[in-house]
Amino acid sequence: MKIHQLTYIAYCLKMDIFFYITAFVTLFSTIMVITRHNPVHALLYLVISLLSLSVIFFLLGAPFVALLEIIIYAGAIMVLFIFVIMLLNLGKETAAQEKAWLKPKIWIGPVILSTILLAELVYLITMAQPPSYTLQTVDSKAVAISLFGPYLIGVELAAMLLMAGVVGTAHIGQQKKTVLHRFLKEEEPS
Amino acid sequence: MNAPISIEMVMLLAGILFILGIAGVIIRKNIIFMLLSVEIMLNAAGLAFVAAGSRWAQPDGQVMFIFILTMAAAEVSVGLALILRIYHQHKSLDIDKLKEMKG
Amino acid sequence: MSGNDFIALSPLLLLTGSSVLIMLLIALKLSHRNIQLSSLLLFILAFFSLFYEPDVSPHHIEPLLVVDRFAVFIMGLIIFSGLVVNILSYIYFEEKEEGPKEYYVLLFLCTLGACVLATSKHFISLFLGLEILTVGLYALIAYLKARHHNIEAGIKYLVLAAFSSAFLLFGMALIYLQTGSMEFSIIGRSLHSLPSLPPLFLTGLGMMLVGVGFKLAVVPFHMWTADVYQGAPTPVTSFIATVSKGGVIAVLLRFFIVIDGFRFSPLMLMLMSIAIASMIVGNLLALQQKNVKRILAYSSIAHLGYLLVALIPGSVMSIQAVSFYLAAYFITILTAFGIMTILSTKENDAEDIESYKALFWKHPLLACIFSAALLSLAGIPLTAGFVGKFFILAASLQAGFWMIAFVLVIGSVIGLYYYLRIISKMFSGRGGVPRKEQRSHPVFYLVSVIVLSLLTLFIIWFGVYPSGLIYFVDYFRLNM
Amino acid sequence: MILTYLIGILMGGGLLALLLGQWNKSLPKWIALGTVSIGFMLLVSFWIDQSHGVNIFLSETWMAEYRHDWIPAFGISFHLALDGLSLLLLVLTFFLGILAVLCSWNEVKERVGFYHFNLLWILAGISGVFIAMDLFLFYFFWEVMLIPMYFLIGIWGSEKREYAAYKFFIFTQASGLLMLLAILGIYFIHGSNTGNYTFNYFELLGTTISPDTAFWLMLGFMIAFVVKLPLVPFHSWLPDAHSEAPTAGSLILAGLLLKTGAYGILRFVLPLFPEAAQSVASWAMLLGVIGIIYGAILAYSQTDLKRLIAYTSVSHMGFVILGIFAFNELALQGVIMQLVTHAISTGALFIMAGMLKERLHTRDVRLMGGLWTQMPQMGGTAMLLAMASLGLPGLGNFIAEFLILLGAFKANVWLTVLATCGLIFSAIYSLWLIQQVFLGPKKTPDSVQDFSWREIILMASLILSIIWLGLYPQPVINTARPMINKLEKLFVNQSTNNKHVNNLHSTICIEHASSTASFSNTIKLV
Amino acid sequence: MDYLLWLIPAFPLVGFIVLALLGKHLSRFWIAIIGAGSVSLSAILTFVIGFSFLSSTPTGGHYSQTLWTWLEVAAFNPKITLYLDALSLVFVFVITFIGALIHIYSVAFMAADKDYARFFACMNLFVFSMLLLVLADNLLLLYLGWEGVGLCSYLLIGFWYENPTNGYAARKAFIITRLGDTAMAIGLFVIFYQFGTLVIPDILALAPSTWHEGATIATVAALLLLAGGIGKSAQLPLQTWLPDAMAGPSPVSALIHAATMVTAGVYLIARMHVIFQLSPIVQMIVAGIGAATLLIAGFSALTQYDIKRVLAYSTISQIGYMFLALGLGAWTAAIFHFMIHAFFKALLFLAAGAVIEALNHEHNMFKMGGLKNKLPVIFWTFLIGSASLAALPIISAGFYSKDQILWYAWASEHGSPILWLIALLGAFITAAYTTRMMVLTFWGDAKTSVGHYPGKLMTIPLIVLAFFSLFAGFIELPHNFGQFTLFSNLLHQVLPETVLKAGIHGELLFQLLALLVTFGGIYLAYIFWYKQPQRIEKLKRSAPLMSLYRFWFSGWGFDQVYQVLFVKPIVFIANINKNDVVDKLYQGITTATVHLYRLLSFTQSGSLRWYIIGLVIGAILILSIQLML
Repeated sequence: MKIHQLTYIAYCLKMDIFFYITAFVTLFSTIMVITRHNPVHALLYLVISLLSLSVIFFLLGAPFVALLEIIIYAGAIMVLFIFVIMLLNLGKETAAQEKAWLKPKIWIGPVILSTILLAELVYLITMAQPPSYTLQTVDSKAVAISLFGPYLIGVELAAMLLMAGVVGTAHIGQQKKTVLHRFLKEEEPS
Repeated sequence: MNAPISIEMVMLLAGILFILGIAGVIIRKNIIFMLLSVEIMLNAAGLAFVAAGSRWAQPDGQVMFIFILTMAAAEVSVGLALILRIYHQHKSLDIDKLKEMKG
Repeated sequence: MSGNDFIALSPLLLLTGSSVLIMLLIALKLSHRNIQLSSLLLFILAFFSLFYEPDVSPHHIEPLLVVDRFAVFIMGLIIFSGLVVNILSYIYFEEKEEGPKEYYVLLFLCTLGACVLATSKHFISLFLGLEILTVGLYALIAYLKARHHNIEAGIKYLVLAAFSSAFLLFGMALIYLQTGSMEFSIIGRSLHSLPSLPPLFLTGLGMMLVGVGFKLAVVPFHMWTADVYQGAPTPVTSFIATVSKGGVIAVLLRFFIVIDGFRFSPLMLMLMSIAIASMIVGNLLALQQKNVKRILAYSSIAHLGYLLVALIPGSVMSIQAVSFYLAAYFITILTAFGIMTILSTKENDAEDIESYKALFWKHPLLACIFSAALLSLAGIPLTAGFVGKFFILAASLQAGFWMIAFVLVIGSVIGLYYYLRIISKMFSGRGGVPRKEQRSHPVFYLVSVIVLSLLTLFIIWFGVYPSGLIYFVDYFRLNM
Repeated sequence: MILTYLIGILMGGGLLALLLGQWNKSLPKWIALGTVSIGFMLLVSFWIDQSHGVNIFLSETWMAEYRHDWIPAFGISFHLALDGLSLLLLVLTFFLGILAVLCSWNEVKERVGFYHFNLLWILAGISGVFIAMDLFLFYFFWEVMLIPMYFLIGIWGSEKREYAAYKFFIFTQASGLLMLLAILGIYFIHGSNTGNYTFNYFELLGTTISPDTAFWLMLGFMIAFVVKLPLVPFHSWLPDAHSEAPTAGSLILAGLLLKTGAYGILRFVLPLFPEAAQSVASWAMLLGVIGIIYGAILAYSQTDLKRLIAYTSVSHMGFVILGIFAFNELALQGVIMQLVTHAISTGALFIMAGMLKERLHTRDVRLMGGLWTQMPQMGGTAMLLAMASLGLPGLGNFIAEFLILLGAFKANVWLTVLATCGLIFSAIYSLWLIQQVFLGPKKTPDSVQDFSWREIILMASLILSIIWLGLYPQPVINTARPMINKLEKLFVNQSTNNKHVNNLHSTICIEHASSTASFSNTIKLV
Repeated sequence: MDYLLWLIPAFPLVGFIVLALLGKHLSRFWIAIIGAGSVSLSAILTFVIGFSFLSSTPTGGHYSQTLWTWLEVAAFNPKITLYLDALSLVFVFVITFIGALIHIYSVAFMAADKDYARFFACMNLFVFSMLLLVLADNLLLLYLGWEGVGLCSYLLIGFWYENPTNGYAARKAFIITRLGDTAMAIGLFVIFYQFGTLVIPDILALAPSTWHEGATIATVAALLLLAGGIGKSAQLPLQTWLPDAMAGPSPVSALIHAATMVTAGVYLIARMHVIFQLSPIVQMIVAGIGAATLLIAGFSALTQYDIKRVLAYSTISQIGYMFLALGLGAWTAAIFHFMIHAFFKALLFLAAGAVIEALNHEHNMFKMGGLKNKLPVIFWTFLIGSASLAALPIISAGFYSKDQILWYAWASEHGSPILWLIALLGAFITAAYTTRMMVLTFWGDAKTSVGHYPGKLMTIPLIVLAFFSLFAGFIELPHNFGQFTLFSNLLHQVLPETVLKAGIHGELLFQLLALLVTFGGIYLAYIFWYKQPQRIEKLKRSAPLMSLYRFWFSGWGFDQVYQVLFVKPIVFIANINKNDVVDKLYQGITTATVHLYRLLSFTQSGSLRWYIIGLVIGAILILSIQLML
């Protein structure tokens, strides 16, 4: 219900202006993400970026995805990052390291490259001129039907994907006290 | 329900986000930032999918987004595990120090 | 999903089930040997399940998958490679410090991913298959996590793979935006009426090529190859070199065939330049390389270039050529890495070229097997590689692509040099009599050697009398 | 069937030698000797049968044929056939094969089994090349002979063996691949013309190809053959390979491998692309002449005995090219004689170089000298071989070179004159070689043994062959004649409007005509 | 008798084979028997066949015997056919007879040599080849003999192979003659394509009907053949090898480099005279070459101090006379001079060899002297030979042969006063250097003691040859001496008569002039080198004369010129190109590839950032391709 209300409000408030504002926030916070020296700051900007993106998803008529964006991306994945940053106590050192690193001399090349790519991409996208159309909300029901209808196998495969992730993470994350051969260290079970 | 947002604008936004992600990957030194930037890129791709899906009024775009999300999660988890490993081995997350293999 | 669907999907299901089963077995704390043996059994099972595929007409499991003869062929190759890698892995991991059990789970998952790629006819299954394969590989590459090289290779692969996946996804999104569907056939149909490609589609395809190109390790997306090959444990390297490439090539071929992309000259121009660059750069990079794994990595760049050459004409013969070459390449590369695996010691993989010095005098059989594999890679007659290369040349000349064929020849000649370098290293030096080494795992050693000898026999058989394989390849051809 | 037996015997013998070599060191030699001798005897009796039973002079060109499907999907068959040219070269192959086994009798002490395996497989490959009548099969054998040769040089060669082996392999392989392209080209052209996709030589013979395409395809074939031959400037692999290879390797390289190039041109380039071959004839002849002189000059400056001999091969093979592209019976017969006699004489020189190396442990001629005193037999033999190499009449090489020059004179006067000057250079290097090694003051302090009985037999057989070929070459000429005649017929039509007639030649003709005219005038006046 | 023809060359061939194969197992006695015996048998057989030939001239004027068809390709079917006509008979006689004498002489002369068997083997092979050369019925077989004698000459010049100078001389001889041979081979090609055959009688029969006189092609063919003759016969400009060829044993010089091989050119031209007649220009050239050579070599002979070199230059000079005669169309005169020259020059060489051996291998004439009494037999025979060489009138055979040539130089239709003057001057010089050699060697004070006296085996051949040097001239007497023309009658079966200019008389006057000149030369030499040697010392003090002396001594600087023009450039090119410039090209390709490899592997820096940049660049490139299309 609430979602519908929100979109409605947005509609009333001249949707395109709303979109542009959100887009600006997204871009701004993304730029901040890639320019901040402190990882935590960057991460927070990323959360902002993700949140504003979820607003755009709303505007595009995809409320289910918008929520997933907040819950999983901004919620779960970012938390993972924060967790690692905290775990490794990456703070000032990293910030200093990044600060020393991020000089115009360093970033000018990549920026030029990115700009070229951007220009090409923009040109190619705008050149396309897709026909005008109407945005329609595709609600969670439709998504769910499609997920558990035709794309059921996909969901199962996604499960295997996650399993691969889990097994891999478990193996790599597993701590061992020694790197010696396990036969030689029989008394210390791994 | 009509929405006057131009699809081009959305795609442009996705494109710019994507490029920002690329720029982030290239210019950052810390591997965590690189991963973050990759997430931005994936997000941009997701945005593009959602936009395309809504352009055709199909759920497929969103379905794809969900799968992207899955993949991102799996990838981030393995990636972070690797980052921990690297930190243990090198006491640093400087990607430029990982140059043992070359030539 | 009907019963038929189940039968059609039985290899995939078996692979999925196997991974879960192995997990359970690990939980039961079975020994490495038992897990290895059971996984071997499961691989064999999966392989034989292919024989029960309904072989009449393509079986579509809408909208994601299709099981046709070509898919069966590619799956066969993939599962076979998984099987061989599985056999070879035992000694390798038994000697290493790491607990090898999860390895088998990941192996099954990666094989599954590749099989999904081989059967996919939809962007979603493509993406999922690719990611299952990739995510599994992250962990496999970094499997010996205490070693710096493994971890370095892992993170490099991870960042790059995610990066390229983003490209792939963005490209897919653009195509989806243009065509309104993610299924190959519908995309093809929507393009059917168009004389030239719409720019959005082309852009999308270009970005997809970046992603696919990365996976195939073709120039200019090749730079990770050598580092990852070197860093990964040798069995995993052989897995990357075969399974992950094979699956991607299969889906690429299917995609191009279904959308009939061969009509569009910009696309072909892109592929052609990639192929040419790959053949030349790959071979040149390997020229004076000292590390055998890196040599094979660079050579794989070139070989993927050759495969693209075969693919470009898009004719019946080119599909046959791709299949044939893939088969030959799989067998050959498995043999080569198999030797490397066998020769690896507890501390080091046998990757320095110096460690092959006088191998012929120490282990004549292994040296001969390795020579056969290298000669096959170089495309010398009497080996499968030669017939494969011949097939490719035939396919490309049939369509009149003289230029590319010529570059292929140049590339092969440069390639000869480094293959010969390894071979002459093996024959150089006047080592003493072969000494009997005490093998810690005689049975598995024997089995490995037998498997490699069999593979060598295949290499020579297909090189001398390729009719059987040609017939086979033709039978399992992708229908246009 | 005899054809498959021949190849089968060699391959089987090779495997047997490899396997039994594990147990016994001297067994492989005997197996190899037995195998090659059996093959040789089979072949010689076949030859005698042919020349007696069937009238070899005018009969059917093809004496034996065997055909079996191999890769039907491509129209590839296992197709062997034998005509006079092939027969001669096969006999040569087995003859030199026996000598190769004999001359490595004591030289090879390591990995005897593998050595003889390689030796026999090289011979098998070469035999295959000489009788394969399917282009794919031909290419297959073409490559098959390379790998064992590579091993032979790379394992049992001398100091720089690896470099030499690489160079040899890469040169031949690169050019071979270009030939493969050309083979595929003609395959598809023939296929699309007729709908019959086949690699069968006989069916491809009549393929109509547009001149431009034909030119490029012919170049593809040519490059493989002239590298093997070798023609300057593609010769640079040869000195290294020859000088680093073990004696038997050098013998086979010089005696047989080089011949495959010439064989290829005669068998494939000329019949498949007669017009295109005609169009490059003068250039090829020019290169041949350059090769004659360039090789000779290089030979003169060498200090490494085997390198010197190797460069003489370059020089002699220049004659082959010159003769082939003269397109007439005289020259072509000369070419075939040159193939046979060069194989024998240069092979003998290499064997001798090997013997010297065994005795003196060096190939540097500056360290030799005055060996005649200690080894008069070897000195005399060397003298005879040097004389053969410089084309002394009465020895086989003279017949070959004279016929080639005589034939080439008809095609191109000035080039032939230049080529004839090559005879002077060949005298210079041959005599220089003899002077450095056998004459002059004695430089080797330790006493060296003259020929042993095994070596006498080896050398005697070679020398007798050379003298036989010099005094009565008719059997060889007769055997090759049907094939040569067929080849010549291809070019008869073109020779009437031959544009390559040289100025002098035309003046000769005009003079001739006018002199006859004036002669008849005088008769009338009388 | 023609069926026995093959035996003439067969004897020496068998001798060669036996000696070559079994030489080291045979005793010296048997070697001598086989070596000298085989040639002697040939000589006897030659007498028998020659007698039968002379007594009843066979039909067609020749014997011929076909042994087998050498080879048969298309129209080219040379046969191994022996062909004996009057011309060949003269040569065969000279070869076998003088050959046998020299072999017998060698039995003693070479007795101390360690390579006894090899010497006789080579000599036998030489005789065989030479016989083949003159008996060949076709040019290819002739070429076989031609090259064969070259080989034997090489082998025998370098007989004492330990000394590198000998080897050098041998190679020089072979290679320079090979130059001519090559031209001759080309000549054979031309002839083959003109006549479709290489059979000599056929060619001679066809030539006049195929070519008109003065035809370019005839000139070309004749020139090429002439080049072959020049090389073999050591005529200008290829004469330089012969003086060096004296490095071989004296019997070799006598047989090969005086009597037989070097006159092969004369034989060739005489044999192919029809072709030369068809090209008057070439005939002029032949005469010119002969004239020039005889002078040049004569002056050089005047300055030598090595006795064998004097004889060598004199040989060149005398062959110059023969060429002159050939050029004049005086075919029989040339052949006559050949035969006489063979006798006296073989005699001189053998005698010189005996002297040298007697003086323990002393070659320098200025260190000889006073041998007149010590070695009487040698002295007298040498004197006879010298008289013949100097053409001492009436009593020496040389007078008759040379006088004929002098006369034809004036009187023949091709003759001219210049040629005559040159020939006369040549006669003067000949007399001078002969006398010089004579007086230096046999008169004056003994400077070296005699260490070795020649035995009977050596002196008997000398005496026989001396006999012939004295009396052989009587078979052909000048017009005013009774016109006894046994020799030219015989040869006119084969060779045409010399055409004289109309209205030429006064042969006697010319003979007297020649007589005067000869005595003048003898007197001059007698004064300078015997009576008043201080005069020559005085002359030597003048710088221009001294440099002229050196110039002559070095054989008119030909060697030096060739060294600079041909030898050095070729050796230089060969040496700088020792490592094959073409190979550098391929090395260049290799190096370029390796550099490319370095460049590319530089991109494999191991830096993840760089890899990503690579990926991005790839993407940019791909999108750019699309933008462009």
